[in-house]
Amino acid sequence: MDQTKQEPYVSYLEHKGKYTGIRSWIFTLDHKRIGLLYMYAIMVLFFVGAIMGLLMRIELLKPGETIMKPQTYNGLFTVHGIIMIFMVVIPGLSVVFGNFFLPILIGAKDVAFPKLNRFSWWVYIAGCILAILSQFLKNGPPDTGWSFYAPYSTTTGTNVIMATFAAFVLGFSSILTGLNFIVTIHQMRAPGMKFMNMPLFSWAIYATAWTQLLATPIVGITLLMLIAERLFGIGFFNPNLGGDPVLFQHLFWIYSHPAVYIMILPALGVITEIIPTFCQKKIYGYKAIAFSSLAIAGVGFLVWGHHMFTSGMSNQARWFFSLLTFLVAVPSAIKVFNWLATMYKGSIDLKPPFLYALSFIFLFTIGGTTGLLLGSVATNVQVHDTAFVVAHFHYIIFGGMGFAFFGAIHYWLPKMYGRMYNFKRATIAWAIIFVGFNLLYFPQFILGIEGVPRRYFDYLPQFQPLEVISSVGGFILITGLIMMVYNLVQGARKGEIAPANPWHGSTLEWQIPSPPSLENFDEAPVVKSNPYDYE
Amino acid sequence: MTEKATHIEAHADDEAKKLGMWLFIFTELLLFGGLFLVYSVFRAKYPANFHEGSLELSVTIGAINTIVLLVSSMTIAMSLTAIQKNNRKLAMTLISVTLFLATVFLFNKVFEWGAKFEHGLYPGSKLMPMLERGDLLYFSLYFFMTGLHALHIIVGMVLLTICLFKVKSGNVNSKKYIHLENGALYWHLVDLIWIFLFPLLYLIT
Amino acid sequence: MANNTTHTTEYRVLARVLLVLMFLTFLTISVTSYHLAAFGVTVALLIAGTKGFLVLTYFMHLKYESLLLRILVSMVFVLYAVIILITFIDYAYR
Amino acid sequence: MFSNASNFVHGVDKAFLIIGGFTVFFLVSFTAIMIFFIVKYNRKRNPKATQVKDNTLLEVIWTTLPILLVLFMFYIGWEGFLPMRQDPKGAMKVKAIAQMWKWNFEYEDNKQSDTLVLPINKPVRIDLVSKDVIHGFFVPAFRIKEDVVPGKNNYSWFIPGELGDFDLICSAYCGVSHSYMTAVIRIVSQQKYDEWIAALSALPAASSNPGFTVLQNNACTGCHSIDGSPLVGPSFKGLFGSTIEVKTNGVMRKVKVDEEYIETSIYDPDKDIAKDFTHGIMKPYKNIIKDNDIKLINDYLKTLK
Ligand code: HEA
Ligand code: HEA
Ligand code: HEC
Ligand code: CUA
Ligand SMILES: [Cu+2]
Repeated sequence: MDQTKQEPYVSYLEHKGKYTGIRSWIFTLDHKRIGLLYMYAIMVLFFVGAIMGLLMRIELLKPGETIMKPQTYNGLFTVHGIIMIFMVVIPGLSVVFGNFFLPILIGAKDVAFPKLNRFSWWVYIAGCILAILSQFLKNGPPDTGWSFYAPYSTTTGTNVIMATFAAFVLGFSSILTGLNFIVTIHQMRAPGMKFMNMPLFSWAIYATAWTQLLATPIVGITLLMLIAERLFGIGFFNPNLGGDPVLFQHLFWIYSHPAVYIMILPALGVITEIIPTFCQKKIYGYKAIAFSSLAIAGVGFLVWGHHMFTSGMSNQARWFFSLLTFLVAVPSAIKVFNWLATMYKGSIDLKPPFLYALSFIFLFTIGGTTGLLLGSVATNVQVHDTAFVVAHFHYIIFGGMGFAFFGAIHYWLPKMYGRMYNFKRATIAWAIIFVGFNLLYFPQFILGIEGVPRRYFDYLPQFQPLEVISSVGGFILITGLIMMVYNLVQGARKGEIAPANPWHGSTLEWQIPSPPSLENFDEAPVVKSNPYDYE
Repeated sequence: MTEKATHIEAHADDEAKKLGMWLFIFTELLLFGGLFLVYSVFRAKYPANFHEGSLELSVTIGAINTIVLLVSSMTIAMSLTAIQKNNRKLAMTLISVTLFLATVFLFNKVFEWGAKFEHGLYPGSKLMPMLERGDLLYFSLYFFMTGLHALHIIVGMVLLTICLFKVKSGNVNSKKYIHLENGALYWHLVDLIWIFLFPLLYLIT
Repeated sequence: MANNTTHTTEYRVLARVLLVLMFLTFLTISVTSYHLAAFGVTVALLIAGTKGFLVLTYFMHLKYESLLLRILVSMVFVLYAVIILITFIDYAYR
Repeated sequence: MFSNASNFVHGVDKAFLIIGGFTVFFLVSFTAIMIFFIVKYNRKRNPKATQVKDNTLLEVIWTTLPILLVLFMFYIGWEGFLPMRQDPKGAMKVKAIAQMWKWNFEYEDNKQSDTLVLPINKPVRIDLVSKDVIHGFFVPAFRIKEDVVPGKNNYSWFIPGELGDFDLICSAYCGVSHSYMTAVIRIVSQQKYDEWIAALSALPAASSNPGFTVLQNNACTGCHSIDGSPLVGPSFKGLFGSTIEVKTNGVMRKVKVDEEYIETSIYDPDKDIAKDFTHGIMKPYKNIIKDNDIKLINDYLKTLK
């Protein structure tokens, strides 16, 4: 580097490596390209899953058969659930923005194991292909619901083995990603970057990665047992052979409850990045937010039984799980309080990313506090397995993780592509999405309280008005989403050239050019003691 | 970059790889953890059947296999010591001994399973569903757990074989032995799991 | 984590550990052949736990690793124990 | 203000109101705060942010208060729930038998009915039995729900407090006709109940044909009617000896239904798929239904002209 011959700046998008064309992507080791690869895959899958959701809404427009047979409907919600949960939201933010920004935020050149990172992506794609194949093979799509409850899942004639195996493979990819991120955070921080001055998104990813690492193997082995049950009749979950179907539920939720925090923690992290930037103010309660991520991840391991309150667990277990479910809500509440405190006396700029952050808080509060209604045993008995649960998790997954995802794209797109999207169009799209979303899911809370079960192909005529509002909301929502995606794609391809730091952010990613170069930092980054220093 | 910097970087890389291996071991532990959970639930439900079931297994074979694995665990630990002391020959011998012991273990296992198969006792057989429920679950668990463990033995053998070649080619040497260290860690994990499998499956009172 | 000292475990330490492990194996077999019924499981698990501890500390060099790693390893075992315990809150009272 | 349909309505609805009240309170106040901040500290109005120092006391307060609050909510919920698991000793007993997509209620003396008729104001304990997969015993108006898990003795109990018909629905997903697995709970006066139960004959002389028993025991009748009405699968009425269209390996063909065809249809249903139906719905009964039971089924089907 002694010859000071100024070379022209080459971003990671233009960088010429060993391969060219599509192979320069599939065989890339660059964490940023891998992040984008995940994003494209997830976008496509999200679209497929969403169309399935919409088909269900059309079917529910009027009682009785509308456009499909019951079996088709059952296949639809199962595959909708599998795609959305295992392929879209569990990897979701962590593989897209975690991959792209985690190394940059901690001042590293790449993740700890780039080859392993690429391998995770391949495994992920393999899992997706398997899951999609399970749709089209001879026996028809799996029809068990995404929770694969035994003994139904051990007896139905559909492609359950293929689907569970796909979930197993996807879990493997998730484990490897989590492993990679933990090592990255421990070993790759820039000199001077202590744990306590990492940006909070990295903290969120850290907590998420531990959950991925420690919870996923349990569902892995459970799904293997389910497959063995189907192939050899080993009897673990089959009451006729002495097994115990409730044991399956325990094992499934030991993973799948922590999994919901795998989905939401990075989302909370993203919001924690967006809010200080658009208030130009130091984040309030850095430590409280960092530790509440760990607390959510930790306590989140101990509450799985709240999905099984009606399965005939012992009373002691119901007592325990309900109590802990309530306690796990507290760290989430702390985060919300700190966000509000950060806005206090800030200088608030209502740009699209911030609009998504605000609506996130609104929707997350609805989703989260209805979670409390579910966690209370008395009310759970009434609303368990009803549309109320469906509304709860769509609010918290789509309204939470989904809105955080959209916020993150709007926030980081100028860094990722070096271009800017159209603000006005983005704001209109946001408004349509917000309205459509609430129309789609809010009626389902009421339906649930009135006792309309979930996974129901048909319903009684008196519920039709609410179901229709819900379906109409679905169409409004998709209009807004298409507009948003169009705007983003246009922006990324031919938007105005964006400056390196369009929002005056203070974290490390804004101190390098957009888009970043292959090695992220051409000279060692300067680490501030507090990442959110706006003085 | 100066030579020193390269060295530090390579070293940090080794630390990362070791941490990575440990994290992977955590997932393996919890993978088996799920099975142990199932085991404890059914053992609590059918204690008598589990006892009877365990009488069908040969404690002698189990004990031999335990000893074999323990010794192999020591030899692979020693091979790491050897390479740290720059004694390549000894390291290679010790890895080979480990591989040999692993083969003995598998051979025993095949023998043990084979005996069960001959009696028509294997998952999916006609006999299994006719057993008492507790016995059926015991044998299902037995096959599932030891089968998964045997699979890990095989993976471990592949890893150690790779290490053997790396030692031979000098890729693993007294300065840079992280691959062998990780291979050894994996092998100890396999041993660790067996330490629990043995009393739980063979020695039920 | 910049813990650059790597420790070499001497052969004789490893050999001694193996001897203890063998002895413990022998012990658990002989203990369980007396029908201690209720205690059988506890004793077997205690012995297995000791053996596991030895393997972790000496064979897997945990004794010489950073404090962080030791904490992480114990955390995993604690987490697993807690999960089992909680599951049995259900099964023990059914 | 609460309905009186069962003794649990009060506890559950109270929990709903209290926890739901806090929910609404937080939602409204957070939204109000956010709007207030957006207006007050808008960049136009407040171009430069004022940095505020962290305040540990504040953090402690807003950790402790929510903890106390959630403990209170937990208590309310637990209080509303606990009675549901404490069935009184002398309660009248009925067995609810669930099997794929049908409820059956067994009273004392082996009397069966597909409507659950109960006297008002008398505690009743429902023992939940499943013959196949998990179903859910859910009566929205009574605020009760309990899963019907095969191989497990689960129960539910309540004291009905209002006359009339109530819906019983299956809440746990159980296959194709999950959404049609409903039944009626009819609450009547004690006197009417006594009359009704006296008139109920013991087990409707289960069609003496052994083939029919096989069909019933294997829950075939959940999908196949014997009276020609369409259910999930083709009706058995007039099936035997007729010529039907089936799809084999993707090709439509005509077959005459004989013993052999019935046998393959049961052991490998996806081999020949009847017109207008899809594969994968009926599971193969290989190893489940024995050879001589197949014979019994055939003999019975021959009688269904
Ligand atoms: C991203 C995913 C996600 C997240 C983060 C959560 C978060 C929570 N969930 Fe949810 N949940 C799901 C996804 C998620 N859930 C899914 C997918 C299902 C259905 C699975 C299926 O069966 O298919 C489900 C089902 C489910 C059930 C089982 C319902 C049933 O089937 O009977 C329960 C029961 O307790 C529950 C509770 C909670 C609670 C208490 C939280 C808490 O963590 C929420 C914490 C957040 C807040 C509390 C809001 C913010 C705080 C405030 C606004 C301050 C005020 C609050 C206080 C003072 C406490 N959820
Ligand atoms: C991430 C999770 C997620 C998301 C986003 C959605 C989105 C939607 N879901 Fe959901 N759903 C689940 C997870 C999710 N779902 C799960 C887990 C279940 C339970 C399954 C089970 O019971 O087993 C379920 C069940 C479920 C049911 C209940 C079925 C039943 O019980 O009977 C219904 C019914 O209305 C429904 C509808 C919808 C609709 C209309 C949408 C729509 O809102 C979708 C609208 C979204 C779009 C239209 C997006 C368009 C996308 C693009 C244009 C690409 C843009 C991408 C990027 C920019 C990255 N879903
Ligand atoms: C889950 C629902 C379901 C159950 C339970 C079920 N079936 Fe079926 N059955 C079907 C469907 C759907 C078809 C049509 C598709 C096909 O041919 O595979 C069918 C087809 C058949 C046929 C062929 C009829 C024809 O017209 O081709 C026979 C015979 C049959 N079933 C017998 C049985 C018997 C006997 C049992 C019980 C042991 C049983 N079924 C249980 C759903 C079911
Ligand atoms: Cu029976 Cu759903
Ligand atoms: Cu949960």
